[in-house]
Amino acid sequence: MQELIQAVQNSQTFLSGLSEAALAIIFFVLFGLVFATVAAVCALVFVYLERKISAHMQDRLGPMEVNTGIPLLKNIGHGWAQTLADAFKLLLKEDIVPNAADRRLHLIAPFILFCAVIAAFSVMPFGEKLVVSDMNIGVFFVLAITSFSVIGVILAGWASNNKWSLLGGMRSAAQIVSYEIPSGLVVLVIVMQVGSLRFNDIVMAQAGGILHWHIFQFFPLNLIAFIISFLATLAEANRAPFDLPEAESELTAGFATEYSGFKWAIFYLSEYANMFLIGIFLSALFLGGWTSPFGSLFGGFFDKPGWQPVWIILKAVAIIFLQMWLRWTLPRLRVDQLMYTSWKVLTPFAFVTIFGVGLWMLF
Amino acid sequence: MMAVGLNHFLVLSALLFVLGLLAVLTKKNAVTVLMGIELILNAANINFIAFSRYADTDLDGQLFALFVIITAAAGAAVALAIVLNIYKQMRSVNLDEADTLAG
Amino acid sequence: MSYFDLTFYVFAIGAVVSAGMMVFSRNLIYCAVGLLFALASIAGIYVLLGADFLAATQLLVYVGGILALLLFGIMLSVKFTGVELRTGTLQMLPGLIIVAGLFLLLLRMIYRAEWAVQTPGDMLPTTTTIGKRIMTDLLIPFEIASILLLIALIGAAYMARRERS
Amino acid sequence: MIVDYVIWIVLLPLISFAIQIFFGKRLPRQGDWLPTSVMFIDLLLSLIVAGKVFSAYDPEFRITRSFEWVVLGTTTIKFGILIDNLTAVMLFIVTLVSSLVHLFSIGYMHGDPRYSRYFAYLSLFSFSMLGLISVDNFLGIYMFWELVGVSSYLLIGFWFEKHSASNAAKKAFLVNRVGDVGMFIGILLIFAITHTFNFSEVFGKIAAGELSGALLTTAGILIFCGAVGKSAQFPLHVWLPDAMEGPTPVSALIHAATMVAAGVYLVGRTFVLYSEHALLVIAGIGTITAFIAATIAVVQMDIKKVLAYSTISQLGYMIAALGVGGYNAGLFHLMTHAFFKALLFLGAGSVIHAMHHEQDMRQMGGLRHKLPVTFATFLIATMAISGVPGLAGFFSKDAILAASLEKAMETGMLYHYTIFAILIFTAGLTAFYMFRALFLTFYGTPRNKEKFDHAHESPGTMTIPLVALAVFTVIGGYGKWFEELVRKPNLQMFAESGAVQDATHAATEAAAHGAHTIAMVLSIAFAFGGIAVAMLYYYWNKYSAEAVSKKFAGIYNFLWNKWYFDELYQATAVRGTLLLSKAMGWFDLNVIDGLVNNTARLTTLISFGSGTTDNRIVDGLVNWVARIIGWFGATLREIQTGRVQAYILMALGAFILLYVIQLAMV
Repeated sequence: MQELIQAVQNSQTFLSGLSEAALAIIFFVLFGLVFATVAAVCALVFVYLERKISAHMQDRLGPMEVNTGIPLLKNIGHGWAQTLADAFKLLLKEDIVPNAADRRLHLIAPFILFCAVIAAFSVMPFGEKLVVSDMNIGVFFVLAITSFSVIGVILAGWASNNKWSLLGGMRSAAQIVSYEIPSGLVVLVIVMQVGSLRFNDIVMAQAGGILHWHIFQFFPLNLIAFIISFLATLAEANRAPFDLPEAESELTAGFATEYSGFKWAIFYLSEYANMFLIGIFLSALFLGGWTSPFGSLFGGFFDKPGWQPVWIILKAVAIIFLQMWLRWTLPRLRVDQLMYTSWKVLTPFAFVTIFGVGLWMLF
Repeated sequence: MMAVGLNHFLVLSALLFVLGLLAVLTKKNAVTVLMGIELILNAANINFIAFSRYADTDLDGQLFALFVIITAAAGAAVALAIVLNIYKQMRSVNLDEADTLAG
Repeated sequence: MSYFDLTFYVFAIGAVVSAGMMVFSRNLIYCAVGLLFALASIAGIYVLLGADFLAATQLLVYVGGILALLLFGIMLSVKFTGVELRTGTLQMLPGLIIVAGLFLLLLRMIYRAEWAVQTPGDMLPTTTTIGKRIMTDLLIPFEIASILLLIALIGAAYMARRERS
Repeated sequence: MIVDYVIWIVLLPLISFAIQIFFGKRLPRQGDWLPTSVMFIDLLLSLIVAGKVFSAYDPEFRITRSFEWVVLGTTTIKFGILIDNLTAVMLFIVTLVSSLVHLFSIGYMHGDPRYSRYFAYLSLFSFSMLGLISVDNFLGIYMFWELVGVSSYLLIGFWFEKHSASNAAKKAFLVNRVGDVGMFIGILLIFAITHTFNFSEVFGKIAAGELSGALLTTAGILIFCGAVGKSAQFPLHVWLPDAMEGPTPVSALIHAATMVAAGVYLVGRTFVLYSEHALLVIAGIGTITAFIAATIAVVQMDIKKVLAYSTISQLGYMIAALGVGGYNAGLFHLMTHAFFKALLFLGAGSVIHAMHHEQDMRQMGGLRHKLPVTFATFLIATMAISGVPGLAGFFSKDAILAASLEKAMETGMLYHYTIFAILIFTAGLTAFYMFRALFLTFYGTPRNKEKFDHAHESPGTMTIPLVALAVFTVIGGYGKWFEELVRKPNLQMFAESGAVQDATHAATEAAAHGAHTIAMVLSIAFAFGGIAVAMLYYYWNKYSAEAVSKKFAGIYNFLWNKWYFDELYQATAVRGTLLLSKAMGWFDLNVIDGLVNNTARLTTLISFGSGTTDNRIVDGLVNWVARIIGWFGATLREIQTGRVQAYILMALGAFILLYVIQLAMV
């Protein structure tokens, strides 16, 4: 960020006159917008993917109708523009706010959630250089920022001023908080092996082909760690088997019940962004991030910087597919089962893996 | 305004400390008082870290701040539990009503 | 107006304004939200002071933990037990006077005292040094802190449990 | 030897008194025989003693025996017996009269409810009288003096249920006391100077000149006061007539012979003590008493009153005699008077006994046939007292008159001549009133027929003493023995420088003889004059007494009322003391009680004041302090509001304050 500002100030464009601070503001805004749009676009894509995959899983076609007449895109078919249409719909839909609700909170809640998720992307490693801010505490930062989402969920639940949404919010908050612990612990395992919190260090540690990926190191332990991490992050995103708060008959959409229109879209968007975040996060930690699986096989061709973002995104999509897969196959967990898995299953196993890897590394 | 130096941070921490104190002093609701206390602790932390930065003490300030955060967390948990119990006892959380120890 | 100053002022003003909101607002939730943004800005201030690890801890512990706890406390007590949302203030005038006096005294102290200050070095990543220091010099306090947390955990749980039977 | 007898003489009556007083009632015949027999034994012993003393026939005869009675640090008081011719005579007289009275009382007091006690009192009296005349020092005399007073009180007030008797007893006792006090002061005066009570030692000291001049005279006069009191002399004579309330034998014993004589004996015993001036006073008093008593006796109608006043008059004679230096004459008259006055009283007693206790001569008359023995003895006694020559009375009275004339011629002072004149005139009066009494009772027509018929001669026990006394009245006067033995003591006798015979004795002998014949002639003349007048008025009834009394009513009333002495004393002494006591009472009530009450009121006032101040100030202060502390407590309590935030606020406020102060200080 600092170099960019220096570079701009040095380039005699009309911008160099501005003070460093002004430039900093401009860049902040610029990056924010970029990520917002990227996230939005990815979310749309994933929504579409989800609907198609879930449909095909359930042996149905999914959205086919909504295509566009635009010359190039016309013949793609398969309702690719469905999510666009949804988006338009949501944007145009009337934004209802329950009268006794707290208007301002009602407005802020979704954005807190959305920001929490988007902020996490600033640290994600899309390539060796393709990192917005290459923080030394990258992984820890992600954990910290994701905890923001808890506040967002609680405020959302509260702001809609209806007991069930509040309960739903409370439940999902409790769920997020309790699954934070196993995901945090598991991250420790990887950090222990790498010895640094910087994403790039972690990814580079896995360079050299598929066998160097963390998932395969310390054979069973890291794999367990990956599974725990995958489940925990899934629960934090309130998805699939763990999306109990929305599923209850009375809770309907959980904390988002009272939301409609654009704010609901934000929720929806942040959920999918969260899925994408998890994808990249896990791939970076366990699946070797932007390193090519082939390592030096094809003469290191695939290891070129150009390919790095492709690999990471591919791995992320694979994880997302896995999540969607789980969503449409496994039944929901009851609340006590939910809490049980978190405290009585994931956390102990996380401790086991930590100790195992710890001991293993000593010898 | 001049370059941001140590004094700026100290002023900021003093201001936050004062606001936290004000909250503690004037808020009727116990939970808000707890928030005030958290704010005061944060103000203290700013001081610690500012000094650890401007007076090279091998990050002692930061470590101290870390421990403050830990204890604050423990404190908040217990405090909230106490507040909850007070509520059970007195059906209200307003501090000015909790004056049974009056002289 | 360097980039550094700007960010400082942004965060400082953010913190002070949100703290003010927390103090002067009548609505409990607004207090909580005020505290939220105050803590977030303070985390930013930490980053400015080169304490990146602590900023993250601050975010994780304060915002994710304590604030969530406070919110829970407020919401449960307000929604289900009828504690009125609006909280009044006590002895505001004297409080203000005393606090202002204190603030002046602190300012006087800050500008009067000659702090043993060196020019700050560049910002190094602090995590490793913190990690080293904790595991060497401050091992005992670290262990005690862990026990403290355990005790707090058990205590709070015990106190807040709903009486069976 | 003789001393033992005397001691027994004195102690026997005491013993009989002791027995009688305690066991009298239970003794046979109520024990009247015990004291009488004791008295006769005493008479026998005194005869023996007299025989021994007179056989020696020595005017200087003196035996003394004394023992230490009380040791007071340095001074020792000796107590003893003195026997000389005078004591022997006195012993004889007292025992004789006392035994005769005891005998007479047996009859007279027969049937009295307190018969035994009467005899007890008589023996007590005898004991004290015998003790008085045998003791050898002033203190002893004073003790027996008091005892005699007491016994006379008891005997006078014997019939104490009679109001007049008890009054008379009290009067007698008090008047005697007045005299006794004077005497006691005298004794003390002497003791103060000579530091001894013994007669001989005192007289020796006087001879040595330690006690002399005015002091000697005052001592003498003071001692004489005792005699005045006891012998009923001029100022203190009022008690004797009233003392007649007692039984007649008592009067006979005490008020005729013995007790009244005590005063004369005292003067005689301590004759050396009196200086010239003292003698003058004594003589004066004696004469006055004699004259007054005689005049009052003339108008008395009660037979016992007449005899009482005659006794007073005769005592006056004795004192006057001693006063003019007729020592021998005075004492001789004492002896003779004892005999015929006792006789007269016993005679009156038997008359009264016969007339069933009728004492008023106006109820009597013509008793000479009824009471022949009593009449005969009474006649002899009357002739003796009037000074009819040949009887005892004549010799002693004549001696007195001669002595007074002698003194008059010796000093040639008008004072002494007047004394002689008065004495002569009184002698006449004596004769007159005695024969008046004689004629009123025994001659003329009986005035109370009924009593007259009952009258009868007294029994043997009563007539014997009358006859015995009559005998002594007749023979008592003869013989020079008295004159030689009882010599007038003078200082030289006691001076240590050996006894110098009084050369002056012969010189006075011649002068005396001349005076003697003149006095004798005059006394006989006056005596028979008196008798003649009495016969005129009462025997031949030529003149009526009543007429004279009416003509000279003023003098008559004056005399009848006993010169208004009683009234005088009543007015002065009695009322004076009453007033004094009232004044004292008033003083005590108002001044002292007032004082006490005021102090009481003062203290209450003070306590009230201190009480209120204590309440108001002290309590006030305490309460105030308590209130203040209470107030502090209350205000401080306000601070404890119980609200934590308030506490924090205060703490911070304080902190700022301190900080600012600290700044200000620096």
